[in-house]
Amino acid sequence: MDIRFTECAVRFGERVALHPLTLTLSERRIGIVGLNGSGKTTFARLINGLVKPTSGRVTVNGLNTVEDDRAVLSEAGFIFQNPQHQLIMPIVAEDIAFGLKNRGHSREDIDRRMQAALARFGIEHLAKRRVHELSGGETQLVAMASVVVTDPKILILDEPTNQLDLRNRRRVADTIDGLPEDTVLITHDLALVENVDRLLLFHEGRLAADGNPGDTIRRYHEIAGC
Amino acid sequence: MDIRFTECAVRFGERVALHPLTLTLSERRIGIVGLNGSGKTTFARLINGLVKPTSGRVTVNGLNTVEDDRAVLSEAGFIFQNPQHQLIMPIVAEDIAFGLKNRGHSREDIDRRMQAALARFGIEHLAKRRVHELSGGETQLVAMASVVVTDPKILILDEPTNQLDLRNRRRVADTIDGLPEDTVLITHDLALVENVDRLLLFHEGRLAADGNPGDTIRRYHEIAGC
Amino acid sequence: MLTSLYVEGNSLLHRWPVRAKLIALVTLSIGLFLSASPAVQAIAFVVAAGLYLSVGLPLRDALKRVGFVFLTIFFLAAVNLFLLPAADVATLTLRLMALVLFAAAVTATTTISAFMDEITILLGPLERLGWLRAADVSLALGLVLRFVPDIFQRYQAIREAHRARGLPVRPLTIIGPLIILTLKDADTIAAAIDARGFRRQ
Amino acid sequence: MNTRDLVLIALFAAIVVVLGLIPPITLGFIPVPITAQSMGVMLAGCILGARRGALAFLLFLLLVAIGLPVLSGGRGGLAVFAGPSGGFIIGWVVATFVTGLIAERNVREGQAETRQFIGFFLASVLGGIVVLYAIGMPWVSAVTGTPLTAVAAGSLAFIPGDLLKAAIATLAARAVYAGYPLLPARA
Ligand SMILES: Nc1ncnc2c1ncn2[C@@H]1O[C@H](COP(=O)(O)OP(=O)(O)OP(=O)(O)O)[C@@H](O)[C@H]1O
Ligand SMILES: Nc1ncnc2c1ncn2[C@@H]1O[C@H](COP(=O)(O)OP(=O)(O)OP(=O)(O)O)[C@@H](O)[C@H]1O
Ligand SMILES: O=C(O)CCCC[C@@H]1SC[C@@H]2NC(=O)N[C@@H]21
Ligand SMILES: [Mg+2]
Ligand SMILES: [Mg+2]
Repeated sequence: MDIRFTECAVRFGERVALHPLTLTLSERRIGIVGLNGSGKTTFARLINGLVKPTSGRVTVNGLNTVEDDRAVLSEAGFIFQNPQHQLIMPIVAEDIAFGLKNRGHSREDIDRRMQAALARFGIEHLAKRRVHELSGGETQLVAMASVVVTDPKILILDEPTNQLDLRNRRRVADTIDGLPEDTVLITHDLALVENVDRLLLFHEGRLAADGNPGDTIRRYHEIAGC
Repeated sequence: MDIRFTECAVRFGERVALHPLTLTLSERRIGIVGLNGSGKTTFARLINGLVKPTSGRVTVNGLNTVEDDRAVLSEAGFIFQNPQHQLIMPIVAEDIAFGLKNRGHSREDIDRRMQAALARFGIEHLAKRRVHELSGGETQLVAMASVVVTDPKILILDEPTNQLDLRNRRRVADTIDGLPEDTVLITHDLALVENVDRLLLFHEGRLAADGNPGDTIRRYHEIAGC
Repeated sequence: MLTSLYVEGNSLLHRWPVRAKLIALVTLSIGLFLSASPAVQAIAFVVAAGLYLSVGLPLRDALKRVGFVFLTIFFLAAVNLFLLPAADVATLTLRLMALVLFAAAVTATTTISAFMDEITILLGPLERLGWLRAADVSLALGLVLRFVPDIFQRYQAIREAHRARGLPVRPLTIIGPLIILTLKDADTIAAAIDARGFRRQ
Repeated sequence: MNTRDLVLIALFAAIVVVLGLIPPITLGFIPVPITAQSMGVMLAGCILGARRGALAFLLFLLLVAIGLPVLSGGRGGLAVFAGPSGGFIIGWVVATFVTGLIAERNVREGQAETRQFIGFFLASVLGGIVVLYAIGMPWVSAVTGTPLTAVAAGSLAFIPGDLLKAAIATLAARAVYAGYPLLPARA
């Protein structure tokens, strides 16, 4: 991947969520950690243009997130902090087809891609289930399937293992490890980012550490005071 | 505490959430772990009568959760898996005072108890804030304050550290450790239950292990397969 | 919870196209309101009842679906007997029952997606004027079906929280948090829709 | 209309569906039930404003029309529009719009709390009662043939309930306005 932030800052009203930042991300697996409210989600949303920079600019594989916003959206898929809000159609299969429909794919093409996405996450048996009846772990997997089905090159995952038990957490973590896409992974579960290629630490809207996981995690413990 | 389950079972329609169970809890700190959907929340809700046994009975400090349900509710306070559902009034102070008002306390008494509860959790500065603008960690602490303010003898906490960062998790964990009340703590974060007096493991609606934390956690890893 | 009132089957009305059914319904309402003859209304009533009973609903369910409206219609008929000539009351009552039965028959023989296709066509002119997008309407519809169970669960959770905290369960203290929590989700849901490239801002 | 507006409209329609799970009360002497859903009219107008509120109810009517049992008591389908309460149901859209207009013009941030209460209550009563009845009652009279005066007399039975709904909607709308303001300001 090739993501460039140039003097990029974000403000919500009075509140500064992200101070000006210049940074290039090119590693295959990026991790992000930091305290609640430190700006992780804001930073990640900048990447696929869901948040627009108040000043400065962001480019993803050469595309500007403001000017080429539609192209950026298909370049970078986003799995939300609360994935149950991300599933917007009542039935799993409908939800997975949702992103394809408006891109004008043929019905057969939609079916083929949907089956492939379900198979990738081992959730073929969930296709006909109602979205609101899924368990936490199932919701996570369906959310991932419904995003990868549109073939993004980069996947951004915002705290994908919340509320999951030991087994589901393992399963989701393994799935993420095996993803062929480049990934940006935000998490409070440090075990998930022990092996990323590069780990960023945010603190009060600033980049407080950036480098190999060991060093960044040490710095995080210092900041958290424990 | 003195909580007794006698041949207690719970069914939701066809679905058995808890198989018949006989058990006495008297330790000060009880932990509960288990996979998603294994019956942890159902078990905990039996204790304060939010779920009624389909068969069998539950008593809390001698009170039956069906016949004396109001008395049981003031005996055992419950902090929900989603604490934001638990905060009912728009402003923090109003919410904490709400439970007392309804019990007919005088205004001075309400003020005094509220200040004490805020101080106990170190959240005096939040008193005037809007409830739904709180961060995840703040919501947890306010929910605890609004429950302990009515002086329950037993506190039941259902996954109190979800979505929290390292610091808030530490803070909530320390707060729980320091609680003078007896506690029943459900969690997926095994570090939180390493030191409880007794750890229960649920699996598919049955008690699968019950004893000291070390043994129960080992068994949990076996069941989870990792 | 939100299963459609459509009934699986292959009756005459099942085979009619949606548009024909809707046009028939509109024509019937206008026609019956223009006619003052009890005989015409009676014929319409018999035909509508026949169509409704042929859609394949067990009699009990069929009666249950229209029971409430019929009850109110009979009650009004009884009141009207004191106020109007009997022949007029017969006309009014038969007309109303005929319309209700025919409408119920259309509902029972038309799937949601058939309705949606028709609505998309009907919205065509408005779409060309740039007033709205038909795709938005079906998206909104899907969102309602998707989120009703979530909102209901939240409603129950808030009720339970009242009980757990020993608070009286009052509509006001439930509706406030329910609406705020629900509408707060709108931001995330909208972001998720945009993220999947469904529509431009 | 941006995506967020669309989602707000859909979520509010869903809230009205949930209000329909509260069972309706049927009075013998008027063929229209007492239902919690008409409180949705006041809430939608006061919280979302005229345009989005009315669209939320339009969407709700669409759900009814295509045969989903979303009216209180599990009713729905085209038959309802043909029945006596059809006018009230269609009137919900207009009533929400009017409620919203009045709320938008009378409630602003920074006003005293009492003024906001008065604004929301006024909007709820004028839109959710006056305008709604003005559409619903003639319809009952037209389809059933019962003289309008008799219908009006019968409809008095709704007044206490509807005033209570207006009061609840006022308090709830004000709580939402304080906590999560969405109402567009309009001079
Ligand atoms: N849409 C918004 N409007 C106003 N403030 C916002 C908005 N989104 C985020 N913020 C604020 O910006 C800051 C950074 O928020 P962000 O969501 O990026 O934090 P985070 O690091 O993801 O935290 P968490 O670990 O709790 O998810 C916070 O103070 C938050 O309150
Ligand atoms: N109100 C209910 N109606 C129907 N089924 C229910 C209800 N509450 C729980 N269940 C079912 O009972 C089983 C046990 O649920 P419970 O909430 O106790 O699990 P849990 O161990 O707390 O899971 P988690 O870790 O995901 O919170 C699950 O299969 C769940 O789907
Ligand atoms: O059939 C329905 O469910 C719709 C009935 C419309 C009810 C109207 S709305 C105004 C008035 N107030 C009530 O409580 N009921 C009527
Ligand atoms: Mg975040
Ligand atoms: Mg649980």
